[in-house]
Amino acid sequence: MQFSFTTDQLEFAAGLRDMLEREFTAARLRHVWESGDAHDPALWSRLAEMGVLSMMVPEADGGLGGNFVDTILLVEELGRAAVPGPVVETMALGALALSGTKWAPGVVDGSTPVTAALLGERYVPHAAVAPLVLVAHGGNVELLESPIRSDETIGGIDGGRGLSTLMDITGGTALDADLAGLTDAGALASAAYLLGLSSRMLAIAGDYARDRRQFGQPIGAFQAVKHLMADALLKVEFSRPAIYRAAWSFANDTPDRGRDVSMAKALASDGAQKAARSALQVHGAIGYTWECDLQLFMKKAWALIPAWGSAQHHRRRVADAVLGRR
Amino acid sequence: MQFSFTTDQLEFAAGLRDMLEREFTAARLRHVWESGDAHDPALWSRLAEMGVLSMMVPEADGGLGGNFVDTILLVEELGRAAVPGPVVETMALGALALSGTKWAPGVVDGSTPVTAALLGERYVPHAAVAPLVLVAHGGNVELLESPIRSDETIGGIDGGRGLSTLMDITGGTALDADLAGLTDAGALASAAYLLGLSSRMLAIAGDYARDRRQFGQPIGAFQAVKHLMADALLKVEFSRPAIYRAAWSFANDTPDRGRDVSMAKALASDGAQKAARSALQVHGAIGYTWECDLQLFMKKAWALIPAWGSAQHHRRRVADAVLGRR
Amino acid sequence: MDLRETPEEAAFRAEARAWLAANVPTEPLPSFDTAEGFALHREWEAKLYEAGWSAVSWPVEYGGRGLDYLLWLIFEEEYWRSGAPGRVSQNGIFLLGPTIIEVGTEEQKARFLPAMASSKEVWAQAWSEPDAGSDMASIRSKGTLSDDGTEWILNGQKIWASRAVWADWCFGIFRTDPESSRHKGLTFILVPLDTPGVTVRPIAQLDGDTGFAEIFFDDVHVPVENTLGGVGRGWNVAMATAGFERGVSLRSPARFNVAVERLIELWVAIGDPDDDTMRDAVTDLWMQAEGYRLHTYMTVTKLLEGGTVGSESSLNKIFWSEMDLRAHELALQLLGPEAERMDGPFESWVDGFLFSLSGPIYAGTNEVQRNIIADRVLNLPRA
Amino acid sequence: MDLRETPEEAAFRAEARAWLAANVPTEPLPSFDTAEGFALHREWEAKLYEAGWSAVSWPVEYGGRGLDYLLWLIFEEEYWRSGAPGRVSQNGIFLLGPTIIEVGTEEQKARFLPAMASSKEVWAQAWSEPDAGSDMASIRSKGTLSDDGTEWILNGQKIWASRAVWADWCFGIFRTDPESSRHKGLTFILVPLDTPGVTVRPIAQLDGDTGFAEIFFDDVHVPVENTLGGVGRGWNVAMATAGFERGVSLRSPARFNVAVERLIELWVAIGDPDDDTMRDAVTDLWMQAEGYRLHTYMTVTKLLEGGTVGSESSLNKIFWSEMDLRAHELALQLLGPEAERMDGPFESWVDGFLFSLSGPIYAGTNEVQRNIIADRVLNLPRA
Repeated sequence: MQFSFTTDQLEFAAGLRDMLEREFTAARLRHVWESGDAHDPALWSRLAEMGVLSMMVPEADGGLGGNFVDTILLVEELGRAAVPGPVVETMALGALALSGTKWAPGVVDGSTPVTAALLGERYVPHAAVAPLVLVAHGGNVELLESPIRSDETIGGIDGGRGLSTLMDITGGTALDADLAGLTDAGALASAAYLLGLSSRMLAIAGDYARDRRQFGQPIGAFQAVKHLMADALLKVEFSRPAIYRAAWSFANDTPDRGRDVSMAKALASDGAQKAARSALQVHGAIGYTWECDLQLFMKKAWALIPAWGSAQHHRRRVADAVLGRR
Repeated sequence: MQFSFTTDQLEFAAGLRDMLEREFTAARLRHVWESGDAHDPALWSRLAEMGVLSMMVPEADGGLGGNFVDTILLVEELGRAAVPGPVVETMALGALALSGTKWAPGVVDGSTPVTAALLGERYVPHAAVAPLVLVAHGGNVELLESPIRSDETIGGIDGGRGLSTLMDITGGTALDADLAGLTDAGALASAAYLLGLSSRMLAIAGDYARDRRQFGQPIGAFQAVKHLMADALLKVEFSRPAIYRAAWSFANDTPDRGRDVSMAKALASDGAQKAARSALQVHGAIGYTWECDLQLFMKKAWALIPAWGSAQHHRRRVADAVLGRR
Repeated sequence: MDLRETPEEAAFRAEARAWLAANVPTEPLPSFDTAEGFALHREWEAKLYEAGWSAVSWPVEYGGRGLDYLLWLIFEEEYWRSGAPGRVSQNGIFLLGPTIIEVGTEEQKARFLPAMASSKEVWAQAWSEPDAGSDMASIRSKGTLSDDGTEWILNGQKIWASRAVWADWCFGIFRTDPESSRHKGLTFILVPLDTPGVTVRPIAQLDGDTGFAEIFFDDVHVPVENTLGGVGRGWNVAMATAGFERGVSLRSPARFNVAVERLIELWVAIGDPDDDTMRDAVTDLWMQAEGYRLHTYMTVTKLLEGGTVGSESSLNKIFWSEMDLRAHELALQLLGPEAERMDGPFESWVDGFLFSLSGPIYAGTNEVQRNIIADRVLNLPRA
Repeated sequence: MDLRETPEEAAFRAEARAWLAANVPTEPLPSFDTAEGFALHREWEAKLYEAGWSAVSWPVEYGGRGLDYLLWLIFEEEYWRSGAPGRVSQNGIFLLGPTIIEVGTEEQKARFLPAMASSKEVWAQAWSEPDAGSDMASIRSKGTLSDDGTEWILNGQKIWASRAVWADWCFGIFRTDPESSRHKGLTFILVPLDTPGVTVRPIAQLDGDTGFAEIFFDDVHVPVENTLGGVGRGWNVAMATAGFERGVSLRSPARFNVAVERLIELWVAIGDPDDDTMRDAVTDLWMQAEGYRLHTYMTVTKLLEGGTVGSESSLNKIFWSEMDLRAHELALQLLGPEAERMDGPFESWVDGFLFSLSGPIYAGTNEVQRNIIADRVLNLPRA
């Protein structure tokens, strides 16, 4: 029993964090949003180059051959930076579903981002920038190449997700992939991404609380602010081990994988909801503005909280596992 | 539309509060608890003398002929003082069920306290001190005189409720009384009593927070204490109008009586739970002791919160009325 | 206590309902935080005014109907139930108007109230400053009397001024005694936004709309007649306004009753009727909205019987803002991934969610309100 | 990361489980806050000690098994799952013991640890004073060195001393530098409760039991050898103890996992299995207990890999105390009016509810813990 990461895993994640802090500032993120692209191709290449995108791609396909434990901290770091585009879909689902196919190299080199619509979504995120879309058909997984999108523009709350409606999801190529495994991968990667977002939102709120003064002192010196943030931190920090454990259960395909993934996503969603709410309240009116960076992270969280199954959906799945089905 | 009490109603309640503050101190309440009597006959006579017990008894029976609006503030005051014995049962249920019978005068003069076991309760409160017990039989209300109690001592959390098990609930006298009306009366009077208890618990906590010093200032000057108490007050104060409104609905037998009574009891129970929890936390360890008066009020609240239907029971009854039955 | 509607009240309700049914726009207007929407809302308010519904509780001579607050509550119920547009005139009619009626001169009443009621003049509020948010007493914007004593010369900066982008006037407090500090030496002044030296910089909100703005004052001259409630009495006048705002007029109960009804409809339309958890949550919200309605009726009865609304009005503000946020969180929970879309069929819920997030912040953060409750209602010691 | 049990761990678990199954009393013991219950618990602890299960993480020479904390967690899981009695030795074995192991002299280890492990000597804690509760640094109980420098002469009063009514020894901090204030000049001293001048006054709790006491010190002489960790270093020693307490040892996860399992059994026995609201609430609690277990395994792995437990241990204390209270509130909700009875078939839930109410208070109130998290984990400015 050993519940920790290897030095290699930690160092890879730290390296990614350093790169993102230096190169992918909130200003650059804002630019991606305001440009309407919902994607940053240059960053995408950088992530490919570092091996981030190919961590879960088998070595035989030119990837790093890692498992979800190797990957989870990386997704968390991408969440901390609110990296736009289909990172969760490409790194987790694309890597798993396309292994051994001719499309795997495009995941590795960053040339073909992958997105997914496996739950019957009405609006598909990232389909404008991802030439490959995983869809579900009668319980099987198929790949659409160059999907035809509706011309209608769909305004999503998160400027880094670019919603589209697919006009036709038939005619894809059948893949040898497990639908349940992929939806669990989507939920788990979202959970890790949300964990990163939550940490970032609390960090932004902490900076503001140290800086902003009212009544002659920094607002962070007031107990109301201290306790609000402490309670949010509590919720976020107790989701963390559940997310890491789910990565292990996924990597080892344990019988509890579904339960553990659902626990992770439920706690991560609730944690992010609380972190966003608390961070906004600490900011007051300034947090309610477009010009405050906090909004970029809150909106990403609000988009991901219901994605891949809401907290309630996953709570009920845990209930079925723990208490038996109703 | 006029949502206020008359001067007479307010003055009667103020007079009762004055009397209780002077004569029925927490020390006297503690004495009743510690004596094991769960009842204070001298106080009971005093309440009879003031007309408190007979407020809802018709004038024809020698009572004051008031309705539930006339009575609700009185019950609230009895709750504020945590008056022991079957006040709720006698004032609301006894007065209603026994009107026009030979037992009504005993309610008026205080000679025969009344208790009730209308919901199939396993342990009947006050049956040791009340010679008259209202019981339900096949949807009808019957009166047991001098009920036979089990010899077994039952330790209840509230030293002012004296739990017993009745050995035989058959052989009572059928009354011309509406079972649903009586159970609503029990729920509503409990709600008002709980409101009084909640106010008292917050008052006790406020006194302590003004008095107790830590870190060089009264603990009530700390935001953590301020906000804890403000949130509890909020919950209690927004239950208040619902309780008063339910009294009006009861007095006027409106079609919404059941819904309104249930709303009152649900909110009063939740308010008392929160007030008890917050008052205890403000006190810290001292609140956790037998010698601190707070315990007398908290325990009464914990006994009344589930009595006459829990918050959840009543919430579901409101749901049935508002959303339709499931 | 009599909770039945009187014949007079019932007749008034029927009259209001009939007029609204015949006149409320069938399509929702665009947000009043856009140029187009602002103009359309102003038009709607003019129509309301023409029919005498704009400010029913105001005296007749200033454009109202001289009705008591109970009838106002009834009107509000019918108004929100009819699906009528939000009130772009909110700052004026419900906040400043009652203050002018209370402390204004006769000239001020005649000059400002009818134009306010008809929305010929729409008002922005200008309370906060960059360094005076929760700590409002640290206001630094200055008002200096001109040498001839006829004008205020205003300098400084206000922020979070709602409606300021398209409004005509603003009201706020200025430090008119340069030697003063905190709550003293402040004066409540009314300023036309087209006065030379006034610059309005729109601030984009979360949703991109510009519902508030910064206002810069650079040697802005306004007549001393624009002083409301006396020189140096600005704090008291502002607190009276804010007290009334939080206590009764800012958020009349009906909009929450209606929001909960809409939530129930949404649940019936797309939710699982057998889900107890949602059922209990919706029921809790219904009880909260109903509790708030009852609480307001108690407060208004008290006012009508000669009582006053004190610091306990802070309770209201926390209550409705948290209730509103909770209602929208539940709606978003029902909508699931649909809630990600900002411009789809459920737009009003997503917009409403974003707006509800501002509730615990504006009109005094809920943290400040909890302090007020603790200090003035619970009498806890000041820090 | 490897979350499987190693063969060594599995074997240890099986061994513990087998011993407990054979030895745990079949009937629950009376509360250890009664004279009879205290004696019976002491007997039980002696039995545990004889079999080597009393303090498995301690070095072998002091009565432990020298096992790492992972194995200790496994033992705790088996211990609580077996329904074994609560540990009357808690203050000693999990709080003071590890501190002595860390900072004690060899003589102190040999003198105190085996007697503690065997519960020959049961320990009370004596931290708080009437004026030093949340504000523990304002301690006034004094320790004065005797003229010959061989003894401490103690005067003052401690309060909320758990187990003190029947315990043999207590530990606490005393102001040994009369010129000092706050955290300085304090010394950690061990005191036999039968020393002349010590008076223990039991304090009845909510449930009437005397789980804590006041301790009065009236010219109490103890040898200077009873100093733990150095004169004037009392605050640091106490904080190390408290940190370990909150971080790992005070509430190992298993008791909450077991409490949630019992709650599920209660629900199955008397609740409505189709009630989603209760189902969701129970599931939330299950996830909390599981989350706390996982969090502890992460912390312990970190310790085993050479890391330390810092202020983030304050997170634990808030988390488990609120979880425990919530579990008992739900149980009482299931029990309904049955919960009014203190001595009936559901007594353990009612007792447990009352005890759970103390969780957010003892070992540093949750308010103090939130301050610590804010100041030391979130690095917010001090007030």
